[in-house]
Amino acid sequence: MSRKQVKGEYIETDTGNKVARKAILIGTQHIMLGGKTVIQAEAMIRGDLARTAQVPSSSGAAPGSNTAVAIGRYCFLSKGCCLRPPGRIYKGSFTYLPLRLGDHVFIGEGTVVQAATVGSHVHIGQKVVVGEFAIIKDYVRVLDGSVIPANMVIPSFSIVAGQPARIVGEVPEGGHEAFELRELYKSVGNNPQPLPV
Amino acid sequence: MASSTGASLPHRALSSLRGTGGHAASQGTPGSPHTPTRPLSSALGSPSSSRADDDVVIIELGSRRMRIGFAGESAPKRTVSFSPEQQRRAGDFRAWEAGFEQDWRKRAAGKPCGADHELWQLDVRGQDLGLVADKLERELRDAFYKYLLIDSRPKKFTLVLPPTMPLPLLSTVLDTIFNQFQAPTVSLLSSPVMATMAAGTRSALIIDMGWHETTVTAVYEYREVQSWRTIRAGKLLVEETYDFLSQGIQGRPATARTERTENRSEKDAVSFEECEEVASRMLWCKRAAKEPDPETTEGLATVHEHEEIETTPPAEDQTPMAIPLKSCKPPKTLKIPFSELAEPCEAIFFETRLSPSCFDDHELPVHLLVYRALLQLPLDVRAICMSRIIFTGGCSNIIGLRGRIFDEVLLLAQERGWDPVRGKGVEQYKANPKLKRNGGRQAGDGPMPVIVQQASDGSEAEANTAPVRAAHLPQEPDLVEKLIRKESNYKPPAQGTLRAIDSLGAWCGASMTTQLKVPALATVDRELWLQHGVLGASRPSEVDVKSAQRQSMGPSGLMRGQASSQTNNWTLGVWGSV
Amino acid sequence: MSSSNKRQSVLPRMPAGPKAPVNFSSSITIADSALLAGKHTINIGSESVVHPRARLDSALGRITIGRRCVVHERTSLGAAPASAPASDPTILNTQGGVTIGDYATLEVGAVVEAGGTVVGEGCVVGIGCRIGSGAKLGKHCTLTPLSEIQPGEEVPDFTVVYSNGTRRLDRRGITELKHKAQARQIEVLKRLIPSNPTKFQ
Amino acid sequence: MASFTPYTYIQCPCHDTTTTTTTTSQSRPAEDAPSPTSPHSSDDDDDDHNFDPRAPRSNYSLYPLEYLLWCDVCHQIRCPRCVAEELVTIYCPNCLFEVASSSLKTEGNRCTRSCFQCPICIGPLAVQSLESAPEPSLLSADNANTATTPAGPWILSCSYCNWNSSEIGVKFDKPQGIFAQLQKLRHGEDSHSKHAVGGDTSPTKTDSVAATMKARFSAMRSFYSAQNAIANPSSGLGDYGFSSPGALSRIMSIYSGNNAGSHKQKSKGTMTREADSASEGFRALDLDDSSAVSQLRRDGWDSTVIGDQAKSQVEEGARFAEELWPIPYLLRTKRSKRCPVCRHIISKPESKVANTRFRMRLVANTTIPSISIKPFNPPPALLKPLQPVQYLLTFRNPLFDEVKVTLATPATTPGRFASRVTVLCPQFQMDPSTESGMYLVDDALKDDNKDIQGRRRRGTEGGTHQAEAGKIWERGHNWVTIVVEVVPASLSLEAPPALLRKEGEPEPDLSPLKEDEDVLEIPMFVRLEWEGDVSHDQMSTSTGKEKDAREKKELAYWCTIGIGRISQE
Repeated sequence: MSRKQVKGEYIETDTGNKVARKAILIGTQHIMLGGKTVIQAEAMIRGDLARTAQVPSSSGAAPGSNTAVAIGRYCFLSKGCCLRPPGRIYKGSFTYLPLRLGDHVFIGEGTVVQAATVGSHVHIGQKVVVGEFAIIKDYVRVLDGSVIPANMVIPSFSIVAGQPARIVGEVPEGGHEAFELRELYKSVGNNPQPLPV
Repeated sequence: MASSTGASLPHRALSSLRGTGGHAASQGTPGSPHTPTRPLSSALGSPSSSRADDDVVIIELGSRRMRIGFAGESAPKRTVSFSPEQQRRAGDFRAWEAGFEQDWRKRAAGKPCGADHELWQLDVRGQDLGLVADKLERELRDAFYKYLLIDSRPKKFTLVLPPTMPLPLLSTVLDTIFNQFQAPTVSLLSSPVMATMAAGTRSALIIDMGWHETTVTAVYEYREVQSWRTIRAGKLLVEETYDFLSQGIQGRPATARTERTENRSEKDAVSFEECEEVASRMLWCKRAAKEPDPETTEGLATVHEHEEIETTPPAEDQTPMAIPLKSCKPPKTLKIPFSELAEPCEAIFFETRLSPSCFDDHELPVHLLVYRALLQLPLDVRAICMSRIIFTGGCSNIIGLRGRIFDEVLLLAQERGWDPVRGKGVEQYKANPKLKRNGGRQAGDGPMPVIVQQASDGSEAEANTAPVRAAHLPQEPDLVEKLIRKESNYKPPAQGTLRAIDSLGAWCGASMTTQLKVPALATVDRELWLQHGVLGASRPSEVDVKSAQRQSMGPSGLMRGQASSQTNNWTLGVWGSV
Repeated sequence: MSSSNKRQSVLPRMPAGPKAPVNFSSSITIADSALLAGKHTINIGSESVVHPRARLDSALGRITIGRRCVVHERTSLGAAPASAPASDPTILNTQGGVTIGDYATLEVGAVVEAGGTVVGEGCVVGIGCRIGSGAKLGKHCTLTPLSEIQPGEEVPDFTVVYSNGTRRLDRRGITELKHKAQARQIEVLKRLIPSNPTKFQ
Repeated sequence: MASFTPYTYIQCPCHDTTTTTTTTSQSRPAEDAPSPTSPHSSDDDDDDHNFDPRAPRSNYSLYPLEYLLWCDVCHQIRCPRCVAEELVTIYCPNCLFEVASSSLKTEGNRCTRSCFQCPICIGPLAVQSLESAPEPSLLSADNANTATTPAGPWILSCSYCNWNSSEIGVKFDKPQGIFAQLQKLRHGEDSHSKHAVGGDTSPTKTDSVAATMKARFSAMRSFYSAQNAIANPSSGLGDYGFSSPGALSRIMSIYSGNNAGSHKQKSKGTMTREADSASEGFRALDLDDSSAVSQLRRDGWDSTVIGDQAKSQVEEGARFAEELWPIPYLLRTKRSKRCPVCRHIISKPESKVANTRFRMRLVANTTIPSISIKPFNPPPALLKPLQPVQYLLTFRNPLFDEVKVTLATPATTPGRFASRVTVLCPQFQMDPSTESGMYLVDDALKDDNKDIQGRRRRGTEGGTHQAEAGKIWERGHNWVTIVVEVVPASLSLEAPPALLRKEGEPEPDLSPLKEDEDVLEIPMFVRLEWEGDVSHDQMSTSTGKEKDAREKKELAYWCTIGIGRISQE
């Protein structure tokens, strides 16, 4: 890793992903990045926990490809967060199922995500735990330190917090633009642009 | 399980009509087929807005709690308990931040204990009524959009209010509802009457153990006859619990509180929230020191059965109960003997240490207050009320409290009878052999003594007292009585014995009343209120008379009109007297 | 797809000093990138699984992991007690290591401090939990994510710690089923995680 | 605590009397109608109108910018308090099924399928078969169709706190329609049931009030209406003492026995009684709590219900943990919002539950400039009392028109601890935005470059580059940065220095520091003036139909700016 240090801390791919060299991607063949996604140092993705049992695509698997973690565009994985596919007993045998992130998903520092799906325009704060097979819809804000229990469904425009997490508020009409991560994407990388004032 | 499913077939059929299963029932909808109220309401309700009529919103308002729901439903949809967290700015989610619990001291700083948890203080002086309005509005909005799921189209409202509600507050509440929620009309009902209604009776003695005060209200034929108060209620209890706990934290035993109250210097040993939590969860109430002899009572048939089962009576039980406290620093788990957990109630509600003579009028122990209330009631009103005692209010949920109060009152009644005159003179008088018969009567059958001077103040009840007073003479056959007994519908009313009955609560009473289209005590009309709101608040009778007349023009108004005009004089007596 | 899957995940730097003495059952699965350190012995019972980046530090005492345990990534066993001076943890008087009972699961990022700390059989230590030095978890306890157990605390069997420390009893009585499920999960993990015990021996 | 993020709250004019606008006079919301004051009048009362963000009432009128809406027609800010809402869609937040608004009446405000919350921890409950392992990971999120798992009996179980419904002895014989089954268990044969049935169909329960309330209610209601029918049917509840003719005639019939015979019909009609049997909802109060006492002794603290648990229950009155029932999910709504004055829709979401788009969404931050706050030089965690600090306020103009901004702040912040505030440049122009809401990426880049230059310049000249009064600090293509200087007050609780106190201020109370009293908040009155297109609406009185006309527009409001915490020594 030392040999590449000269080229800055991020690897920038042709699809615009910015992956920190210190990021820990395991089983990369099972990880899909939509592009323009930032993965900061110490962020961990457990691609190796891929599906073993063959499940009908009804459970949301893209036919054929055995993707463990699929990430959309303009996602931001902060330092030390961890993405791992959820696992469960299915038809008598244990299997992991894919974890899917939409676009413009922010994941805070030290957060662990084991959800089934996370929609688009979702902000997950720091030190959050998203339980297995949770489903987070679009435009959801998860406040710091929340624990989203397994199997919880969070509808759109919710603000959730607490241990266990509950819906504590609604995202106001004027708050939608705040989920955009384009600016944030530009603000990191090997030649970062400062955030606009 | 099996039985319930088997028996539930008709219910299934019903639910199948409604698509998904048995909520029709679950929400106690007026539409459930068996109730004849449907045709009734449609007959009375204005044809156009029949659905709007069903949607009358019922609000029971207290200083700590607010119950909100629809008329005709068996339970409120939303019970609000006011708390400081609801007073934050929009978009302020600090309550969910880590470590929020810990620094409660900053939040509590510089405020009277629990002030943030109250909608109002009874003492309106120097109170920001605007703030009350704001709190109320926010809670109502929240309830409407999150719980009742109604939008901001105008709705009729029914307010259930304690009789002790100060007028400025009443006007504030009405202002809020009319201005913020465009209510066409707001009907006012008094909570004791509604509690009576919800017990299935027409008269009762309501013992409302609330937050600021414990009020005892005699209701006769759906009208408040008289009301008594004492400050021995929730607030005192929580403060007492605070002392109780802070003692425990400092390791000292729960000593007599006379000494304890001195060192209430530091106000932040335990948080108010936790005090209340402990008060509602762990406190209980001892039995009366000496048991009343059961046969004189009805409601108490089962009182004594558990004695044998228990190894040691709870009062002597010293086994320590663990109470984990988080808000004190460092967090610690108190071990308090079970028996001591009864102390706060003992101290607050009964205060058996002190002699009855040394209490001020506003701080009478509850049992004395109840007894005195009964004593001051007109004879027949008492006879009816004493066998219809209803406990309401948060504190009445404390384990054993209701039974204790009842027993204490019973004891008082047994040893004193219903003779307001006490002391040596009476003793000698009773001792006097010439008056043996009379005296024996007085001492003996408590409920029905002669009390001439009492009957004088029995207002409309005056008439009925005649036959009762005749009780001492040989009974002569009463045509009317016979005739009444012929009635198919007739059941002899229980009276003369102390009996506690159970009420569904003021909110349910109001829900029923409104659905049955019973005219409210007063119905305030929007237009009128907006015109002379303030004036109305200051001299309510005017506004209400007007509104009543306006009402009478509306559909089904005749009854309403006459009713409220009839009721005005005494209804507003309740709030007017404040 | 991006170059990110061409690159290999960097291996963590091995801690300085000699390898920790280990005593592995033949049937365990331990990821290549797990971190083992310390001078005391590290025992791992049969069929247990140690995920990547799990950190086992026996500096303060031996670490014993029972049968069919799952130690997820980023867990830290035998961590220096938070109260201990970072400079030299060993001077802390709480000697002793960590004992993990059979069928226990340590979720992502859980921390078990050294100092005679015991995690009972069948316990589930949730994500990001911290178990203080010398604390003792009874059998089949459940710590919901982000819970904390104070040092030296004793937690009775079947306790559930939830919502910032509130506690209750687990009345499900399904330990057998949980064990079965655990076994199934381990079967799968065996296949998924390339095991490399020799590296540590 | 130490980390403090600056914030801006805006007070909706619906609560403030100094709302000013020129387009239409009827721009005030229906509630507490403020007299519309002309800009001039508001001009001069800007300063002496002191709005205190710390006053407890302000919490109810202050909103972050994103919470505010905008009525194009009235040309006025609309806050959640001053909009009229209408239900668009009702759905269950758990299964996301839509509920017809018509069925609200019959089915209530909660999900009637199988969506429940845990009574212990309010986490979501999942249906699962008692045989299969209640291992949380066994269940997919939509539990209704886990057809693969073995047959019942079924229970609700919480994957978070491991509670399950068998703890209160509740099991189901089929995995669907849990709500109905639970209702049956809880309320017996609901409305049809007699009181007794309601009691004993829930075997585990003591015959508690909560368990039988519904049954009693309907029993009593039918009793009353029956009595009602017996009584003279014309007047609703004529004989319940409310309307006294009934009562009167009853008394008559009692005390004049002979002619009661003739009035047989009447007297019979008016003869009503009280409920006195369980079948009529009547119940004598069981005063014997000794069972509860002994339970309290036996099980102690942990067996009792936590306050929050009791509050989240559907029915009140639970005291011990086994009296807690699963909580059916509250339904949630999508709502459209109207301006209360002109009735125009200002926000309308798509009706489909899954669809997150809006048909109409007029938000205030497309009109009102956003204000972002940065300290001049990287600040200490806490502000030092009585040490001047400079802050950079950046206003970003979302409008397509050039906007003239006028700021006014009281010289000292209101409240017990008066900090001194100076806006170095209270008046400035903002260039138009090239595009509303989000601006183009390259634009942003341009900005950024500008910023960089700006910063570099600042960097080079360092302290020498002073903020001068009346001068804009920095400007971008649609934003302007100005400098505000504050002198934090000292939080010492002895009376503050006389010069920092305003005249006529009451003697300071020396009560301990209240929550957030150490936060330095600047109340700021903002007035915007710009030339805009005539708002094309029928109701606008003055400038009516003619298109592409420009008109002078003005908007003024109070906002409060949280700068930072003042250190307490």
